[in-house]
Amino acid sequence: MKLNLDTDKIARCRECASDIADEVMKGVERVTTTAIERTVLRLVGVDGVDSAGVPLPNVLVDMLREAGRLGDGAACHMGRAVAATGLSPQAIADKAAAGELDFASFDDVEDDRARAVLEDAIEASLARIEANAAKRCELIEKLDPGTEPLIYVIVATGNIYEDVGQAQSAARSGADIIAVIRSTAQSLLDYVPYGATTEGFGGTFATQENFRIMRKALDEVSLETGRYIRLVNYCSGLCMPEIAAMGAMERLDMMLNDSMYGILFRDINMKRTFADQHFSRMLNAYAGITINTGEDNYLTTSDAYEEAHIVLASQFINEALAYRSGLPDEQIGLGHAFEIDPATTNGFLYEVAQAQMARDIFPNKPLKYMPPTKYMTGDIFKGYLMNGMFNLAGVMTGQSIQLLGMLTEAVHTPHIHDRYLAIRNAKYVFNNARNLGEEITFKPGGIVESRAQQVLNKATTTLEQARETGLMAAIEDGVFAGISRTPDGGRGLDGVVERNPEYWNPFAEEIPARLTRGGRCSSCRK
Amino acid sequence: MKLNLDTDKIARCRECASDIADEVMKGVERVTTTAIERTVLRLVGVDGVDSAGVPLPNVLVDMLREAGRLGDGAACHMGRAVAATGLSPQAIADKAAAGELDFASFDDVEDDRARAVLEDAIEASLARIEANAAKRCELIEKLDPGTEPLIYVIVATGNIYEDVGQAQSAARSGADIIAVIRSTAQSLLDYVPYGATTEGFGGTFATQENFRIMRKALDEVSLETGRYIRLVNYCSGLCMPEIAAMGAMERLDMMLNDSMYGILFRDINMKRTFADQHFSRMLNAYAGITINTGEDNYLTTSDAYEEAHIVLASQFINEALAYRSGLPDEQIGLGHAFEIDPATTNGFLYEVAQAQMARDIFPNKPLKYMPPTKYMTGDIFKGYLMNGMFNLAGVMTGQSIQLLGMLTEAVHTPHIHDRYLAIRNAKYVFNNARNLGEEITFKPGGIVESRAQQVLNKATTTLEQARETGLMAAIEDGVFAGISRTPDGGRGLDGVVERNPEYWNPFAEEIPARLTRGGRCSSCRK
Amino acid sequence: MPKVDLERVRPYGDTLDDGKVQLAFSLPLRYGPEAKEAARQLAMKMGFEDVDVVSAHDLGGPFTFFVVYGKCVHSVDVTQLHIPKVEVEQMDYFQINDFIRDKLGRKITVVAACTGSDAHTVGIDAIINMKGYAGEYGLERYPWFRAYNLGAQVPNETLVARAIETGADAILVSQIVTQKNVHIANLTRLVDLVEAEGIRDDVLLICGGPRISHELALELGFDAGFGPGTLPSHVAAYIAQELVRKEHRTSARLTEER
Amino acid sequence: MPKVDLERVRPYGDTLDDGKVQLAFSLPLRYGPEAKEAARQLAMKMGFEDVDVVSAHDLGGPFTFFVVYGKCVHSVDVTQLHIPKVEVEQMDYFQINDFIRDKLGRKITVVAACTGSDAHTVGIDAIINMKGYAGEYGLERYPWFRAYNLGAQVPNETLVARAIETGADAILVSQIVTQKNVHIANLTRLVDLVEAEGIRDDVLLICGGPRISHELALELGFDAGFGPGTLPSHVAAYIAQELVRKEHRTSARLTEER
Ligand code: B12
Ligand code: B12
Ligand SMILES: Cc1ncc(COP(=O)(O)O)c(C=O)c1O
Ligand SMILES: Cc1ncc(COP(=O)(O)O)c(C=O)c1O
Repeated sequence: MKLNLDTDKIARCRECASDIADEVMKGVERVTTTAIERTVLRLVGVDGVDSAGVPLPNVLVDMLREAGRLGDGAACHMGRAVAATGLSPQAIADKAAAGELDFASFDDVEDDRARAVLEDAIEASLARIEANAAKRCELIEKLDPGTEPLIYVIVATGNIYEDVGQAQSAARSGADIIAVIRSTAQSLLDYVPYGATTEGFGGTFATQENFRIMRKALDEVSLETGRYIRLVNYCSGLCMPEIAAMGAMERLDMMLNDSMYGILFRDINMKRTFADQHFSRMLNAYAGITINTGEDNYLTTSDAYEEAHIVLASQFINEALAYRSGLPDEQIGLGHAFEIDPATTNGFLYEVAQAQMARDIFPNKPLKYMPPTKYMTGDIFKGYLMNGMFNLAGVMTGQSIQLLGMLTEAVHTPHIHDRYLAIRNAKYVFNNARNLGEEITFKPGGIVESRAQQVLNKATTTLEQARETGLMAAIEDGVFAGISRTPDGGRGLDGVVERNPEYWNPFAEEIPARLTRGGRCSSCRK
Repeated sequence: MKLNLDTDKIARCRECASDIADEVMKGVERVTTTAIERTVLRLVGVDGVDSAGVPLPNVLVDMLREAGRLGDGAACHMGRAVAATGLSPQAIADKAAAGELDFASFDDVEDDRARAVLEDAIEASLARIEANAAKRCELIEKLDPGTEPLIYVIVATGNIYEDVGQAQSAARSGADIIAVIRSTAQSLLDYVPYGATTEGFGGTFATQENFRIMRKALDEVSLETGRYIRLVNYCSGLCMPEIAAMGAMERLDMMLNDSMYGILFRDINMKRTFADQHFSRMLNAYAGITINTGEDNYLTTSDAYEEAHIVLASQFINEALAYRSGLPDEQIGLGHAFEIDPATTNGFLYEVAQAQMARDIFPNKPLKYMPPTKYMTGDIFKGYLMNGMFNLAGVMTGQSIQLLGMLTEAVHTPHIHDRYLAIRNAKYVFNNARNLGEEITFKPGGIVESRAQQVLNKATTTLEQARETGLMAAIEDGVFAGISRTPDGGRGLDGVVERNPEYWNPFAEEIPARLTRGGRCSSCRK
Repeated sequence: MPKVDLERVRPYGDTLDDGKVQLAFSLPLRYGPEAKEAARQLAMKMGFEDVDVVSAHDLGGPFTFFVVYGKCVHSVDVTQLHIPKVEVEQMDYFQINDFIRDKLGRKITVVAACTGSDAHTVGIDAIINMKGYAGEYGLERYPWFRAYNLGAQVPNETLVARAIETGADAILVSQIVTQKNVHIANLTRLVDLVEAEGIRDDVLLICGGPRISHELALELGFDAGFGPGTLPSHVAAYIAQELVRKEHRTSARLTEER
Repeated sequence: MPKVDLERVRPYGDTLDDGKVQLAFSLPLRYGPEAKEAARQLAMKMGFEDVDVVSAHDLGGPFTFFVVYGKCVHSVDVTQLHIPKVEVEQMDYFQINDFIRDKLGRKITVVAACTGSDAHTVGIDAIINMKGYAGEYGLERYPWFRAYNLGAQVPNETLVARAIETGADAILVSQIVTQKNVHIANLTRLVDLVEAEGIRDDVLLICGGPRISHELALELGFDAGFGPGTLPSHVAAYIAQELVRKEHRTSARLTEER
């Protein structure tokens, strides 16, 4: 530990977060959601859209929900239908969408049979996910895995084909990780768009076909450059678990996935979010996908110096909840950000304190460090320098994943050379100050140490209070980013459904079991 | 001391440099130069040009040299002429230039009289210089003296009136120090151009009128901004002491003035240089002008990593020679630079080692830190960042004078906004990492410490060898920047004249005496 | 320095009228001398002389990035500039409230939102929320304002409905995301909607955001537009003064009609 | 990605043909809305649409600095580009020496200098000095070259005199300082001098420096020009090959004349 932090305080934070997570899990285990059930359908093989362009998983789940049957789990009804008709899940979906099939007519199929007939589909799906994880391991082993901090850049043209060109260019310039940013409104869509898309705003729609196109392009450029280029998307919003499933099927490597982001920043109902979050993380865990949590968002909305402890508190909560989905340390990419007003005297020292503190408290986690955005202006030169200071803080404090800042942050989504310049910036600073972190120690009781202690103290208080009130009440109280949300407010509450006693989600049963058996290759989890 | 340097080694270096300087001084004390004598004439009141545009000090000194009379000192002959004619020195110069006066005709004036009649002129000149120094003190005391590292930028339009606009803009943006860069060939001119000039290349001619114009402009903006803005020029080349005198008369605050720069980088004869250097530094000392030595130049020609010890060796020599001219610590701005190839792994650590070493070894000197120039390219964005890393090293290691790098270093002399951007860069980094230096310690035996030790060791060896051979031989051996110069080679040797036994230089006599009496106000020497 | 000719103002590097400009752009061409020459020619087409491609970078694949310097031959006649500015006399929090009390004699109602798919609330919050921005209070804090902040990703329809419901004097819209000009489309739709609802004359339509200028706002059919750096008091003063002006116009017309 | 139309290549930001370009420049105008509008108008004159003045900075006094983005309407036809390139087949140190021995059969003499008031020797040293540059030996090291490096601030007269004295095959001039185009004036004077001395046909005239291009060199009357990143072998190969070509031409002419 480089900072002389109070280990008792750290333990206390973990304890609180653990209790908070247990409390959240009680709620999660009582319900399912439309998104979870759509995910189950996708995983047993349902894909495509109906004649109106509505994805079939939506069509089916809406049918079941309207019929008051969703509390059994979609798998249950799909199993019965398969058993009764002998058709494939996809064929059943097609028929149902065409109005040629009524799930009510299969109610007499026995549960055991309904489950048994889906076994192959379930196994195939899990095998595909495992194969992807294994393939990733293989490629990382064969190619260069990259040196930390890994260089992470975003592409966001809105057009998947332009994205490909930009992503390949970035990879050739030295990027290790490519995130395809989503179009502005997608998180509020209660379905996943279908097919290759070319019309997004501020980002490109997350669709399974787009995932496939980009994965292929990055595999190509991985072989060309001899480095495994990781692909990232956003596992958040009203379709959080579906995106997790799509990512698992198309070998994405990382997913933005936070336990509270949707609640706070997208006004998505908290019950919905907690349930979706839990199941999506299971899938991420199983697929060997590293999650990236979204603590940076607290700092773009509130003041980064004042709210630093909220970042830490949230990291503890994200950690506790991630463990409950079976995510190992190496897949929990806790987020934080370099967002203190650049006019702050000794602001750089405070940034270093925060980053080093995160490293000390979460030594085995692939910390994801987010760049300055809020105080970026049209002064691209100063912005470039701020990004350099951020890169310096990253390499000094041993961050794992460095999301590079763009000099044009305040102007537009990145142009092709903005990304190139950002990569040059990071490569220069990382190399030129490679071992600076090991070389220096901080003055005991100095500015850096004191700041970290102060933040830890405040986070402890926050977590203790949240344990007292429960997380939902804490959110309602506006503890996080000053935003207040109510348990029954926000979007997507109508998609939250009480589970029936006979509720069946084969994946939520099978994955945790396999994960604890250590079933999946884990040699290269990073 | 932040780096655990061997104090015996440091003492040994000082000892060697002191011996080296003593040896140099033996040569210096035997000669005078055309430049020194022109300076004396200027100081007793000779100014202006003849009908062909040749400065009168040149006209007179050339006359005396051709007549074989320069070894007496120009003051001697001027004194005789004044005594004999009752005219002012200026009137005598005018007459001599017009061919109406022959110095040979006053040979019978007695030395005592010759000296006595010049007393008023000498006193007036010294008083003017003292008044300037006092005025500087007064202004600094009244206004804000600035916070170290002081921000130093150059103007170099070639046109003194454009320079004024650029300098005032820079001051308003936060510059503390303005240097007016000289036109390319001026250092090789054996006279000082006259009047206001508008046609320089890569810089503006140093003339007394230009000094006056800029001083006035900076005084204006000092009052406007409430900060004392310092003015710098180049006291080097074939007119080194004349420029010192002009600077002293026009209240410049700093002068680039190095003991070996002209020899190595301008191929000026070494005897000439050492003599000129010594006298010019006396004037600087008396005028309260801080010299800036030119060790950065070793690194723009040779490799900055390999030749680091030459910088240190030269700093010791500059220090020893400066002391011999009566310069106090606070006026000895030793130079060094941030010029290691930015592609070097841990290059930033080596830069910090060098800068911290200089600070540790010369704790009371206003170190002048020069920016990256050699590895600057047309990539202005990377250049801007490199300048930021340089600024970080500067504030971290407590440098006194930070000459800001320009993002367009490889393209053109600074445009008005290049300078503005550079100042923003420095202000941001200095403030954002204000106390970083105090906050950290370097690992004992780590990269930074070891590097500093290695440089110190090599410098010790270099200085020991140079003491052995003498400095002239060392220069001939190419010890400094791999450039070899011979004692009788280079420009300006014809201006070196043996002193006669009755040689008289009233200023070289009076100034050291006054300096040791502590005659000059020194409250604000910085 | 020689005097600037205001009818022919040119870029300034280090000498009056030197025309020096820095450019940076990429071309969809593979790195090499051809790409460099293309960059040079392009700069010449823009009206640059002494074009200097000071750096060219291989972006990987068929893309090259350039940094270019040149001397611009164009100039601007600044004696002929027309700058649409929001017409407002600057007032502070207290002056504004007094002004509304004295001149209007009633509270002003505004509804505000970040509309469409845009979720960037920081800008509109800065103007509306109690805590305000850059040391100034937001409109919620003004005793003579009644402000409703509907938040992010609000459909235009919802916004207009709330305006009608509250009898709003002004609608304030924030648009931050501008990729593919989505803000233009969105703002235009709002104007259409307000007109369709027949309330155009009853409300002040105001938009804001980092890429919004007053000129653009006027073009789109808004009453005013506010760009980066806007303070709550700017907006409050404008609304108050404009409503008073409007009342004057209305009573003048009524008098005439009578 | 759609295919690039090589007859109409435009800048590329994130979408083919979006024309996106970044500009930065100052105007000699006091900071304020007028200056900003002037900047915008100027960019429009250069042929930019959707001009966005993303930042404006008060430089103190009557100067404002701008960062501007816009969409360039111009395009370049890259199928029609003509790029003057030094005609040379790349060879390494050994190949060059062998080539001279085999094809020319005598040592090549060159004199080199950084001329006029210019004291930047690093560039010419990189080409000439023993130790060379970027891992390559300089011409002094080549057994089949006899190279005289006269150093810095050499008057054109001295250089030409030394060329005559040594019977040089080539004169190499370095020019680094370019402010107010001092390099152009200086290089032009050298060409005049060489012609006046009547040795123009006897020597290759070669210049180099960071702002020198082959095209510029040809314009000024040189045989070749070398820019940034030049390696000693580039220059050596060119001189060797060009001298051989020259000999061929001469003997061909002589044969003809006979
Ligand atoms: C903070 C931020 C976020 C936060 C928003 C949090 C929140 N609750 O608002 C988070 C992290 C959630 C976010 C997300 C995204 N963002 Co964002 N974000 C920013 C950022 C960093 C700062 C914006 C900001 O808060 N500025 C501070 C405020 C005070 O300034 P302002 O908005 O200009 O407001 C002032 C004036 O304009 C004016 N004003 C503004 N509105 C109004 C309205 C009225 C009526 C009036 C009178 C005045 C007024 O007054 C304000 C005070 O002076 C900018 C980059 C930057 N540095 O500008 C990117 C930026 C705006 N985001 C961008 C994008 C693309 C996104 C995403 C779409 C990315 C993605 N695909 O996931 C998402 C999705 C958001 C969505 N659906 O809209 C782009 C937009 C690109 C473009 N030009 O189209 C930017 C420019 C970053 C980039 N370069 O890519 N973002
Ligand atoms: C090092 C340096 C110095 C050193 C020079 C040491 C020396 N012995 O050369 C010192 C510190 C002494 C110096 C001083 C000055 N410098 Co200076 N200097 C530089 C610097 C930092 C690097 C130049 C360099 O060495 N480049 C590396 C070499 C290898 O590259 P190159 O020269 O381009 O050479 C390559 C090619 O061009 C080509 N090439 C070059 N010549 C030739 C010749 C032939 C025949 C061929 C075939 C090829 C060839 O091959 C080389 C290898 O690839 C540049 C800024 C920069 N980063 O470029 C400023 C720079 C060149 N200097 C500049 C100026 C103004 C000066 C001064 C005039 C400032 C002043 N007023 O005091 C002084 C005076 C010097 C003078 N009288 O000329 C300006 C020139 C501005 C302009 N465009 O006009 C620059 C650009 C800095 C700036 N932005 O202000 N400088
Ligand atoms: C954790 C997390 N999820 C998702 C997103 C993307 O937001 P959305 O897709 O909801 O617009 C972000 C924002 O960058 C985030 O931090
Ligand atoms: C000490 C010193 N003197 C003088 C100069 C200026 O050189 P000159 O005036 O000789 O061209 C420099 C170079 O920057 C320098 O470092």
